[in-house]
Amino acid sequence: MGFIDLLQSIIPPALFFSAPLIFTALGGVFSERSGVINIGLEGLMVMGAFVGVVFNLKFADMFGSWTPWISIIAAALIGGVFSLIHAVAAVSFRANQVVSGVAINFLALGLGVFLTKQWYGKGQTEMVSEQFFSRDIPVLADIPIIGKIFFQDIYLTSYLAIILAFIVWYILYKTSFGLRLRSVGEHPMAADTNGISVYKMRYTAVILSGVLGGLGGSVFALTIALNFSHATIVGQGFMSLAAVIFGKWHPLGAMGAALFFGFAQSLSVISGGIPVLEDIPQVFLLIAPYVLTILALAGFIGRAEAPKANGEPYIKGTR
Amino acid sequence: MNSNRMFNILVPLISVLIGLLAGALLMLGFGYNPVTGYVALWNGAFGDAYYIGETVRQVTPYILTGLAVAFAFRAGLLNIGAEGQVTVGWLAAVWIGTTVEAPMFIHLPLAVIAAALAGAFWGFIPGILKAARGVHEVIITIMLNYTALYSANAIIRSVLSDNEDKTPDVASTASLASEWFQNITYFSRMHYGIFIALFAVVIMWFIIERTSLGFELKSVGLNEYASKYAGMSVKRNLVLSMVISGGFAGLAGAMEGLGTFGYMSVQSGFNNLGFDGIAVALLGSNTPVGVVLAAILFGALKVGALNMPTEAGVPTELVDVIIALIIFFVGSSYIIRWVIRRFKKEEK
Amino acid sequence: MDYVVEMIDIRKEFPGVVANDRVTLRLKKGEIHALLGENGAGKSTLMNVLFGLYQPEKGEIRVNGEPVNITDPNVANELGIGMVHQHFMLVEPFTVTQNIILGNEPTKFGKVNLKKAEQDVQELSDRYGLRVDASAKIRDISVGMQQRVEILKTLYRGAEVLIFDEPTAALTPQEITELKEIMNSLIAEGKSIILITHKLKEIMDSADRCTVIRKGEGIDTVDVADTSADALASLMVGRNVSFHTDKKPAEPKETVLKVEDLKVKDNRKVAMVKDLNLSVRAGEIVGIAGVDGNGQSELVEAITGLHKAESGTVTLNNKNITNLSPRKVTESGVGHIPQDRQKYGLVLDFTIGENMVLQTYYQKPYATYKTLNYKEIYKKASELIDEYDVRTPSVYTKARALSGGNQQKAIIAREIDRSPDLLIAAQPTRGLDIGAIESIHNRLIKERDKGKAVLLVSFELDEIMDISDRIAVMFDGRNIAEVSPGETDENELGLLMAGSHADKAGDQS
Amino acid sequence: ACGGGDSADEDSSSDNGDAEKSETAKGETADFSSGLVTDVGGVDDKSFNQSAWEGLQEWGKEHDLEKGEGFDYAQSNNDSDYEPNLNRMVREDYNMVFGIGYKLEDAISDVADQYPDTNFAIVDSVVEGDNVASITFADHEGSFLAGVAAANKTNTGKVGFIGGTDSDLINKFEAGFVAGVKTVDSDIEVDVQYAGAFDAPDDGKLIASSMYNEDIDIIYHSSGATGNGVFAQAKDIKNSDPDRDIWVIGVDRDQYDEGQIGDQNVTLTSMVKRVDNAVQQVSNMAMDDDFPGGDVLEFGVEDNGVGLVDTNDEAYTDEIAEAAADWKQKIIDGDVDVPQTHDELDDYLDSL
Ligand SMILES: Nc1ncnc2c1ncn2[C@@H]1O[C@H](COP(=O)(O)OP(=O)(O)OP(=O)(O)O)[C@@H](O)[C@H]1O
Ligand SMILES: Nc1ncnc2c1ncn2[C@@H]1O[C@H](COP(=O)(O)OP(=O)(O)OP(=O)(O)O)[C@@H](O)[C@H]1O
Ligand SMILES: [Mg+2]
Ligand SMILES: [Mg+2]
Repeated sequence: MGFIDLLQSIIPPALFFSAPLIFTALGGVFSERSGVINIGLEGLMVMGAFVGVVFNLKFADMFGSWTPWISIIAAALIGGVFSLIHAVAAVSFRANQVVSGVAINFLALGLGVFLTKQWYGKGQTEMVSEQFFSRDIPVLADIPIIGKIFFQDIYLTSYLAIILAFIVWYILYKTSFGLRLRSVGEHPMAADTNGISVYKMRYTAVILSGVLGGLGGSVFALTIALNFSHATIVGQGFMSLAAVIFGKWHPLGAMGAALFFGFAQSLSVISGGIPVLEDIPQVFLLIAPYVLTILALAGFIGRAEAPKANGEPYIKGTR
Repeated sequence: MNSNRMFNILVPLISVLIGLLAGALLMLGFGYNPVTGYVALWNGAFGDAYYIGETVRQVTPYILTGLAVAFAFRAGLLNIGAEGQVTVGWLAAVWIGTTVEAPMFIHLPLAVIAAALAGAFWGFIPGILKAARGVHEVIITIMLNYTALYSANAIIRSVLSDNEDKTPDVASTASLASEWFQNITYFSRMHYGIFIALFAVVIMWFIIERTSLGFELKSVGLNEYASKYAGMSVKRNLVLSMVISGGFAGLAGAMEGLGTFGYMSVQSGFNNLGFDGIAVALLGSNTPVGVVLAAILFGALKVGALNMPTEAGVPTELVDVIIALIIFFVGSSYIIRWVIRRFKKEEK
Repeated sequence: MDYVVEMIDIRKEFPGVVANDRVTLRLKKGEIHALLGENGAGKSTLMNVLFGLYQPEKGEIRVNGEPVNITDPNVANELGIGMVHQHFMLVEPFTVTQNIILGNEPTKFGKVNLKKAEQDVQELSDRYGLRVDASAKIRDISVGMQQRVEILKTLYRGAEVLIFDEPTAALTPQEITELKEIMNSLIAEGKSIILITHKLKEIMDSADRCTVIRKGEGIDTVDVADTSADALASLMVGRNVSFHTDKKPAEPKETVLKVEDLKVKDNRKVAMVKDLNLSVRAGEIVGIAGVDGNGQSELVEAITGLHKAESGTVTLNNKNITNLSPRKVTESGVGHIPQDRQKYGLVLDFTIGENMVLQTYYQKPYATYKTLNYKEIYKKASELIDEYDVRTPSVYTKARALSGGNQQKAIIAREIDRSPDLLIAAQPTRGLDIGAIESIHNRLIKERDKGKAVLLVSFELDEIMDISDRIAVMFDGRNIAEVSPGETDENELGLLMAGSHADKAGDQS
Repeated sequence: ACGGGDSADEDSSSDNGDAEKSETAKGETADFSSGLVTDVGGVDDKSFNQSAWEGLQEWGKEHDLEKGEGFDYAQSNNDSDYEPNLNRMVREDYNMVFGIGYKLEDAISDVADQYPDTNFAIVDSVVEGDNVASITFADHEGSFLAGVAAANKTNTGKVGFIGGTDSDLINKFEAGFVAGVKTVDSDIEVDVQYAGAFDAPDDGKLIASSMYNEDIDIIYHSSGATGNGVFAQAKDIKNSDPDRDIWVIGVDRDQYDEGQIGDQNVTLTSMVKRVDNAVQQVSNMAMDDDFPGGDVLEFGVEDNGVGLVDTNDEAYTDEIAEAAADWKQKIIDGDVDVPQTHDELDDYLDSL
């Protein structure tokens, strides 16, 4: 297989694999930048997948081909509402954020499957009829080489994810909202004395993580799994968390990491045709994202430093 | 100080109550009778000797993962990695159990120790990374959970079996299964592992409360700077606490591999013993006795839940929701304390 | 009267503590108004009430005669009240400008207009002679400059009233002088200042009036011109106090600690201690004077084994203890009262009893075969508490629940009780009130008189001058001079500490 | 609660006329009950658990029983739930208990030992014991027919196989399929990949994407929920290029619904395993005191235990159906001995 061919067969799948991770990881960036650890990304994705699929099944007749888009918006909204639980625990109840995140994961899966059984009488839903479809991007698709790699048979959601990463970067680093959000994650008391409401910022950030996690989960469900069951989201949320850290809590870094994971995954599938990779047992490619994240954290691949106040509840008026 | 002890008991109790209450509301909301539901749960957990046996079987690994999380917690570390440590412990136990031939008094201890060592090693990695490079253990352990899961699956398929989904059964010389227990509990899978678990409880209590090692571990957990100043080796203690914690979790793996199942099969996802262990530890206020009580609660919930669909038509997932809520409220103990204080003030 | 700010009969409670009660403070326009009180008297609390961080239970606040309700710092800002906090409120990875504009960002179409902001900040800085680099990151600038950033933060928000909470605690003498000038220029611009400080001298030097609070209650407001430092001190503690510690002349004997050509690098591999030589003899107190950051902490940490020395030797009683572990150093006979008592000195969530055996828990009789004997531990703790007058409800009380002064007493009890040949006391009185300081100084002198070697590190010149028998001046990682307290004065020491004429003696121990 | 099978119902009607027996059945069934324990897939896994449950429901209908009284299921959420669930069934006095899926092998074996008076059956595996019937399916034979269909359908001369895990059980599907394809035309290339899991739709989609990219036009999957990703990818391609001929062959049950996209359908056919028939049949045998304890019942193409469906008759043309029927007959007649393992496949291919 030629190199260009290889890219053509690896990149588009890598993109659709990565898109849900990018959305969710961006949510993680918001939350952790504001100082709230979010182990619950997995649960937020589960919620997103559940809502996306249920909404899709319910309203497919009404919205036709717009259904997947409206479904992911619904999933994003419900994801935002669901993440309020984590926000209340982490911000107002001063819970241990890791523990609260674990609870979110349990709760999302429990509720999702419970409701599925209630509403559909069984542990998994039907397949949706209105999924996302890939398409060629007009004009760009015709560019030689590049067109085929990047612009043919591409999901718009993949592009949405990438564009969103830039938007999040802009928000975090160029707007006053971003400056405030980051200050809250670094030194909440300083932000407080500057008249910034730490609680409001953190609530906003956690809700945004819910919105984006909901997006991620629903995009996964509506491009890849097409239905919801207990096994729809298995680890994608944790992989997104890995992307947040591997990307050093930077939106573009997180996007890069998510793309990299997608690339690795895609490569592991296609590796059969590539001489060097052929002989690598698949398990190594499977564990690569996790091992790489460990190495990154251990400082073997550039040092990753978390926002300073990450994980610490802010208690107004402590000395 | 006295009020502290009271909180340590009240907070978990209230969390459990809220969890059960929420479960009842959920059942009501979806048209089930909560009383029927909970009676089914109770019967499924303690209805007769069989169910009690099964509950004990489930409680056994919960005690150990609970101890694992609690032990690390006491040293200031959050071991989210019990999950992975269970997996490698299970694998190691089964590995020894299926490949070694030896008389029982060697084989069984060897397999159990191998599990503990494997778990300990899996705890050692985040421990050493934390000690040497200051990396947060939570993330490392999460990543290691997946690494353990996929690696174990690969090893089961390609090393311990010939491309099968599960390993062969462990030799009877390495089995914890107990005919006696099975006979008195109508063939539940209750096994001798419960003694190992209870022994581990005593060990943890002794280490934490009565030894100079425990003193150091707690000290390091509470203030590593002061501990260093006082001449303790912070790094050694961090690593040690993760190693011991991992060892406990590894033992939980042995319970599954040598007791409950007698083999290990390819897992598509987490078995949740480790994650549930977080709940057990928290609910048990990270004390050995608390862990036992909490393990009994969660074991009963999990086993009893299986009876809910048949006896009351309630999906088992309801119990998952209840457990999630219990974790949530134990984690949010601040608010419960606050409310209790309010009440007390009102009274006065 | 043209008061800019009036706080009348303020009461503020925390769970179990009345931090302020019936406190009244009136600030005139254009004055520097000092706020004086012992530790925990409620100064910071009062100012946090004014700044809107806390809501008072009772009392009234007026700004320019108008009653106001300061619900949060934003309201305070709008009323022209700015605060420079005791602990800096700066976001380390941000630039100076980002810190200053945070919460008040100039935006253009939602985008922060950083360029304009930087210009504004630079202009403001130039106008008040604050000399900050608007685009530098906080983590890269000195403590003094960080404080000026804090000041700029308030000015940027148009503060007319500035609150300084213990601004000099972390500054060098030179920086303190600069701060005084800055305050004067602020007054010249028509601003008013509330200054919190424990240092009576500073009040006498720069304040116009002074309000004293004691145990949360407002005591009095006096004109500084009409009073003396002694009078202020008495007001503050509620009894007469003497400043100077009485002590007999030292009778130094054999050398206990000998430090030779010691080199220490900090965590970032910057050399902090450079070829340092120093010795301490039995029966003397050697004070190390110097501005913070000249290698004192690294020196102490290297001696005590907390930090690795690059080269050189540390000898204790003729035994080489260089780079031994902290445990070995302790066992060799070194006691250490650490600079940061809550961080290093205590495990706050351990009981007092457990803290009392923090270094000895593994030894007999506290442990046999690695098994603890709590009866012995608490017996010992009870003895120490009685002997050193540590005020705690019981030995089973968590260290956290003790007041700062009593925490320090507990540490001192523990360290002295081991009867170490060398006692290192780093900033033993930092942040403590006069009463506590007095008792600690007496303890140190008592140890000396018992024939122990004492090494005292302090940034407070008064303290150094008061109790040292010999003073070593540290500058840039070196022991640049050794003087006797009787033969020097603060002026000379100040100059030495600033690195000027390093020719004087030193290094010949 | 469960709405029951939609499409599968229609197919299952032929063998067992439900109407005729129900009248007579009433009296004799009063004290006979039959239950099943699912594996972690659950009774709605659109696969053999579901099929088994449908069979049991059908059996219940046949004898006028109600769920919970006469027949029921217990769902396992976890590998550790198998034994308690089986035990529960026994202790609730079910006379006949099925364990659905090879994962229950050990559990059935243990529990059957403990309760010699209850009849057990294991699906998809073999357990020894006088009170255990082993129900197996000749997956390789069915897969062989799927291979025949694929070989007849392909335009590109390339087809693919996606397996869940690389295990003996799935190798059986692979061997049969490859043999079927190659038997028809040995020039057709078969790309075989394993996703490594039965619940990884993302990997399924990735593999399918790469296969379809390489001009493979038919993929036979035997990978549970991982196959969802295969369908997702096929439908996606179909959506952007409705004229492209792209197919999936489903597994275990009729996956026609999964293939629906607009008014087209990418499901060529499905290799169905009639677990429902087997469950129904064995239940009846047990009820009639004719329990095949200790036997291994292999349901092959002969008794329609496995086979292809023709739901998508537009794509699954008469010629293909005829070819499949021919080969089916040859298998029945013993003219071909369909390979079940990699080794057997190698030998088989050599012999072509
Ligand atoms: N957030 C709080 N919660 C509870 N108690 C508090 C809090 N802040 C201050 N206190 C208590 O209020 C009292 C006054 O504290 P405050 O910080 O105002 O003292 P201060 O005069 O500034 O002391 P220092 O000179 O040590 O800075 C102390 O007893 C302190 O323990
Ligand atoms: N976290 C806490 N928990 C319980 N009590 C506390 C806590 N913090 C402070 N206190 C109590 O509040 C009182 C004031 O504490 P603070 O440290 O301000 O004392 P202080 O007046 O500065 O005394 P000192 O002069 O000895 O430092 C103490 O009696 C202490 O017991
Ligand atoms: Mg103060
Ligand atoms: Mg104090």
